[in-house]
Amino acid sequence: MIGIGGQPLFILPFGDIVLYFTPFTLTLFIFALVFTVLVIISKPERQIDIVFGGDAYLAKEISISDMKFRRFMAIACGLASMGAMVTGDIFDFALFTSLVGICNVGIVAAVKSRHVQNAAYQYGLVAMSATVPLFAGAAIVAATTGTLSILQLALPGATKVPLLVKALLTLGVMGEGMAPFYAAKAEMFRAPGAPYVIMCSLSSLLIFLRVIEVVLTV
Amino acid sequence: MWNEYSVGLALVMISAVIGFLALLREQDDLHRLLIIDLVEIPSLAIIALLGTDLAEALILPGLVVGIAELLALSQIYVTKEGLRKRPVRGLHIEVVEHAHAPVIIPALLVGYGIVLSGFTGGAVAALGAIFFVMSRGSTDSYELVEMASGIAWAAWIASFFVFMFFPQYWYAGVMGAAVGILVKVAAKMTLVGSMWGEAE
Amino acid sequence: MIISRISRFISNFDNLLALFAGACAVLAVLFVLFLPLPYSEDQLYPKEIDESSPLYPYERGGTPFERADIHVQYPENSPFAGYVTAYLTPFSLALSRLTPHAGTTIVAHPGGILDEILYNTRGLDTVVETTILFIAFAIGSYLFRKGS
Amino acid sequence: MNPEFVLGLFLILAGTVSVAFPRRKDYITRLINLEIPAWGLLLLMLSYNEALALLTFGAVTALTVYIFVRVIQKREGDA
Repeated sequence: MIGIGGQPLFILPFGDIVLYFTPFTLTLFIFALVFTVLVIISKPERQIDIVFGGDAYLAKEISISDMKFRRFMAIACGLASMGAMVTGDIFDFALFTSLVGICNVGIVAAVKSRHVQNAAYQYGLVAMSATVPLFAGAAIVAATTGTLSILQLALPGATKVPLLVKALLTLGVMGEGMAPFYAAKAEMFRAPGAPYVIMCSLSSLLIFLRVIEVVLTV
Repeated sequence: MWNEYSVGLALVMISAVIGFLALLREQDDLHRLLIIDLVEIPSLAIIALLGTDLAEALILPGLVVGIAELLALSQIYVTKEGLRKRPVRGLHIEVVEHAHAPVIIPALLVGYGIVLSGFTGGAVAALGAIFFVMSRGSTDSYELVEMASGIAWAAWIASFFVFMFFPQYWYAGVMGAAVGILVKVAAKMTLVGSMWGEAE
Repeated sequence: MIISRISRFISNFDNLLALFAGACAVLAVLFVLFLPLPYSEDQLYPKEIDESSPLYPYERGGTPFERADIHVQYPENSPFAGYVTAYLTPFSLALSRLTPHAGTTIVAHPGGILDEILYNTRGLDTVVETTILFIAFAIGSYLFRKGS
Repeated sequence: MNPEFVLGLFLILAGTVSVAFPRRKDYITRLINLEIPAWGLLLLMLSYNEALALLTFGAVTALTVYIFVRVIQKREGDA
């Protein structure tokens, strides 16, 4: 297989679903792994509001269970991005991507502020409607080529996937990875707990890079 | 080249377009959730058009993903709108009011679900359990249900590894996976019933 | 300026769903215009229908504890594929002798082609899918219990 | 193309229109109209002999109705 990712370094088969590590996907995998480890060991930051024109400041109260839940979601999000980086099957990739989406919803939804929860809800709606192009694209790939395995699709003699189906897959991943649009709002970063919110942006970036590789390969 | 597949794909895609156009114009948040539930149907139909056994194996995950996200989003909606404290009345269906029906219907559904086992059995059994819980009011065995679901998940993962690394013991794998998935899906879905009354 | 108007529209997250739905609608219209797509005849897990079998519509051949022949992507990765498809539990064996109309119930019972695909050859799909279920219900039950 | 296939596709299309642009725009109307495309999908699955997917879809649709009825009751109910 000569694609954008290079030759597979090694292959981990799980039945029909084959995980493969090319230099490209291995790099992304290690990136996600390192960040997940960072999330596990780091302590969440405390936010301090300083009142202008006076000496008063107040630390925001964050309950322990809140932080535990968000850390759990961030770790799950890291694991999901690791899986999405190395999977060699289109439908499995779609499932991992929607797992990233729902984890991002979870990271944001645990915050008590109503404004943040509204953002989480709107993002959840986008993530849910993004499963439509994602799963539809995967099913049409299976129908037109007769296989779902990326390694088979990358072979020189294989039937090529139609361009619009690639566009469907990309649009689906864009919907699932839309979290940074919401996180870019200042309100989102007012939500306490910095390392976990960064996980949203990182996982979206990773699944974007990966879907570009998939679309150029098949 | 207009074979059956292309004709089906065209009509289903047109209905997806109609659904997305409605989503584009909608402003109310709960209406949006309802319309997204609508556009999931064309996506499942596109998978169904594949027509092989693989199609069926792809529909089941697609279905479960849809209902899982729906439950999470509906709870976020309730929390964000501040509707948590509002009471939910029971189902005022006359059949439910009488004493015997709530026992017989769930018993039938749960029994048939256990016979089916696997994904399908989990969904059918959960339907029975929810019907029972809702007609009886809320339960307090919430933690117990969650624990059962966790243990079932572990059993299912164990059988996955049996299939992958010790395929000669496939028989144990089938049994473990079928029971694990049944209990897991049924337990998770039963939580829908437990949430019904918003126990105080 | 047009750019600042666009950025103001995007920065309001009530509009992002409308934006995404519009993109999906446009892409679906394009898809319909480019339609007739070839349907590959060489499919994985094809089905043949045998209406006389008690396992109709799921008869895929094979007898219990013998291998049935199914078309998987990588036969070398699942050496025991085909055994699950052919297996019938004692209960479903009795049911298949009793009536020819309970094929769906029989195949949903452990064993059968769907268990072969969902647990064996494409088991990782089911792992991810149950994890999605788990995460979504964790969010739901966390929010449900937080206030009480 | 057997009759189930044609009827299923027609019901999906008609049901989508009826949910997307209902005559009375409230939650209950939309929820009830959602059953029409669901029936279309069931017929489509039937025409491809996908009986297990059909059974699971039926059960999951019933669960969806429970979830929606709960939210709508909370939304419409008095404080």
